[in-house]
Amino acid sequence: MTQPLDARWAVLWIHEAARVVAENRARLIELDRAIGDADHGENMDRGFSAAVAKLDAGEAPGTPAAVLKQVAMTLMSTVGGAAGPLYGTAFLRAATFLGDAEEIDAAAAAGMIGAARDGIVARGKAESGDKTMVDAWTPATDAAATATQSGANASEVLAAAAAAARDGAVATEPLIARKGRASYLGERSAGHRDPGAESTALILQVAAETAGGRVA
Amino acid sequence: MTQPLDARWAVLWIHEAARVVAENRARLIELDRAIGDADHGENMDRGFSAAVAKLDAGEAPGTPAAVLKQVAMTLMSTVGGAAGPLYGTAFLRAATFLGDAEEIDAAAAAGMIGAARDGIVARGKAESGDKTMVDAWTPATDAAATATQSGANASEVLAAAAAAARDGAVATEPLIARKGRASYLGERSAGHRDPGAESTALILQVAAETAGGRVA
Amino acid sequence: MSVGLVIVSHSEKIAEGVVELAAQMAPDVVLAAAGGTGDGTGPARIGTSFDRVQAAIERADGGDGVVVLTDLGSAVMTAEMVLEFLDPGARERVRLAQAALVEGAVAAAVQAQGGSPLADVVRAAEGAVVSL
Amino acid sequence: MSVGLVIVSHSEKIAEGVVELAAQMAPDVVLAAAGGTGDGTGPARIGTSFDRVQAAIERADGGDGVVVLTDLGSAVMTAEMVLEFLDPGARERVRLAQAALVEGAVAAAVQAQGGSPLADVVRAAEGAVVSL
Ligand SMILES: Nc1ncnc2c1ncn2[C@@H]1O[C@H](COP(=O)(O)OP(=O)(O)O)[C@@H](O)[C@H]1O
Ligand SMILES: Nc1ncnc2c1ncn2[C@@H]1O[C@H](COP(=O)(O)OP(=O)(O)O)[C@@H](O)[C@H]1O
Ligand SMILES: [Mg+2]
Ligand SMILES: [Mg+2]
Ligand SMILES: [Mg+2]
Ligand SMILES: [Mg+2]
Repeated sequence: MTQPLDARWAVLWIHEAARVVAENRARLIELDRAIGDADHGENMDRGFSAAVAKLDAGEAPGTPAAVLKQVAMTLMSTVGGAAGPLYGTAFLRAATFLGDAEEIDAAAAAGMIGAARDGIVARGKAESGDKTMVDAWTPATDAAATATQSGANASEVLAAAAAAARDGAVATEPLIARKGRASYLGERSAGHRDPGAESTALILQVAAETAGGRVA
Repeated sequence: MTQPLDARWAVLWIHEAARVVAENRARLIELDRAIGDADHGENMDRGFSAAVAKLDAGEAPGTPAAVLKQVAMTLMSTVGGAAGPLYGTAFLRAATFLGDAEEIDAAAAAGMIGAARDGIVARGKAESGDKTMVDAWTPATDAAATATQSGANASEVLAAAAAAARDGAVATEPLIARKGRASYLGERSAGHRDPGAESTALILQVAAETAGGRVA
Repeated sequence: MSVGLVIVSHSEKIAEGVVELAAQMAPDVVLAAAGGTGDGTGPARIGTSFDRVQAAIERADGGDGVVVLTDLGSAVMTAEMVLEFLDPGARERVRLAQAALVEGAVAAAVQAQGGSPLADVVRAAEGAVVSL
Repeated sequence: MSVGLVIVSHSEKIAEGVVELAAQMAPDVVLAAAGGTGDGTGPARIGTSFDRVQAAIERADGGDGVVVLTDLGSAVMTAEMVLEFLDPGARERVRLAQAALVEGAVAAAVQAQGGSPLADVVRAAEGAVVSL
């Protein structure tokens, strides 16, 4: 049931990400309304729709890295909020990590997630516990590394990462934000899930699902 | 040749001030272009034209103070730059000082100028030497006080004040601005006359001239 | 109710822009723009208007207080002048914040949205860190 | 020539307003607004645009350097991202200032108008005092 994580998979992943983001648009907006400016769903939907339109319009890029690089550039240009440079950097660093590999194996899957996380940290300078998307990406990175070490295949690595991102997103709820707009709220930011951590969980979940893995 | 400094005189003064400000509009703009935002001539012209229009429209106020108070309110509402609250406060304080006197004698003339100066200082918090209109109003205040003490009449007091304001305005040229927009220029503000000190000199000059005094 | 904000700028566009930006995170806070000069029928000139500031303070004052943010020095002078003309009752509910206009307004708006009292909203404005 | 300025804001109105305000005291300085998102045909949304920031930096770069001022944190991230995509030659002439947007822009514009070098313009932006 697993499929090779090649350029075709990367395109499928982005298509599914766009679909799930669109489906969760209102929910992401509501999460952002509580502790931000109520646009994360709109920002993400706009960005991923544009990324899909771009992929569908041209000849499909030949490697996973080429797909992710094109997605990065499109997100950067179209999202309009913090998520633009953050996800833009994440996909760009993932692409750079993958290089010209035709297919992503378990180690590459884990490495790509870690590279994305490192890009987000470099861009936004948030630490773990600051109640940002980093709090989904960091556990995802750690889970992917652990899974790889215990011999999981690529799709199992993605499934482990997705499950950890989901837990990480839920775990942002009691936190007090220290980065991004939500930090303006101080203690009032506690009790709400971080929208960027939630969108991260969604996107990693469809990565795993399109790879044929089951997310726990 | 001197005339009583009553409400009619106050109206005449403002008319003449409006005329001389309009005449010097371009020059005040050029002074402000060098060390500011090139609008002092426009601001002052707009304010004094409005003050004249207001005086001409209604029944003339019955006391010098009532005239000056109306002028103050009009300047405040129409000037649009720093000169608005500054001259607005100056005329308001002068009016308050004069109370319900029908006519301004030498002591009242000196007191009115000092009250205007104090209002400008309270509003703008500039000190002498900061290269602002205070550097015209302070010598004018001192000269008026000295003239009063040596027995000058009201028109002579105004003439002494006007001459001192003129010298004070010229003396702003080498100064480095420490208040107002010109302070952004730092040392580059030296070598230019302060526009507000110049407009002060013009307005006090016509005060003296309309009172029948000769400005030295 | 909550504390209201008045955004005084020499530029009408800046004042309106700050209001639209801050409103995103503070939908229930009254944010009143007082930008540019209001004279004539043409576009507002660059400058500040006593009348616009006065009207904006009235709009923003719902009884819980008003924080006034300003851009350059002459905007401060205009605002102080307006304050002197307020009724004593209204006057004591109005504070001038010494804050970066855009950054302070967003921080203050979020604080006001949370229902904080006047002094805390002023503190949020004045403590706002500039970006980076 | 002189150092150019780029004004990055989440609001198109703020960016344009800051440009008009700073231009008054710096008529010879290139001031480029990069406000709002530039997508679609409707009015710009609130947000920042990689493409607008990139284009504004190109406009402002006359060879003597560019100072970029930003409002909120995500504007900083967008600007930093754009900087990473500049040619190394252009990149070394561009500085991000950690300054209050409106107040810093006016101070920086006046400094640039006086012909000061890049580092001094950055310093003017970052040292600008907020009003009062
Ligand atoms: N400095 C940062 N580091 C990491 N993530 C951040 C940072 N700032 C914001 N975020 C993430 O971005 C999300 C908000 O994205 P979005 O609403 O699209 O942008 P904006 O806040 O500009 O409106 C937050 O929920 C958070 O996860
Ligand atoms: N804080 C201050 N105290 C006293 N006078 C000041 C102050 N700030 C500005 N001025 C005066 O105002 C004049 C500029 O007036 P104007 O050009 O009408 O206002 P703006 O600077 O707002 O454009 C200056 O030349 C100076 O004399
Ligand atoms: Mg948002
Ligand atoms: Mg946003
Ligand atoms: Mg001026
Ligand atoms: Mg002006």
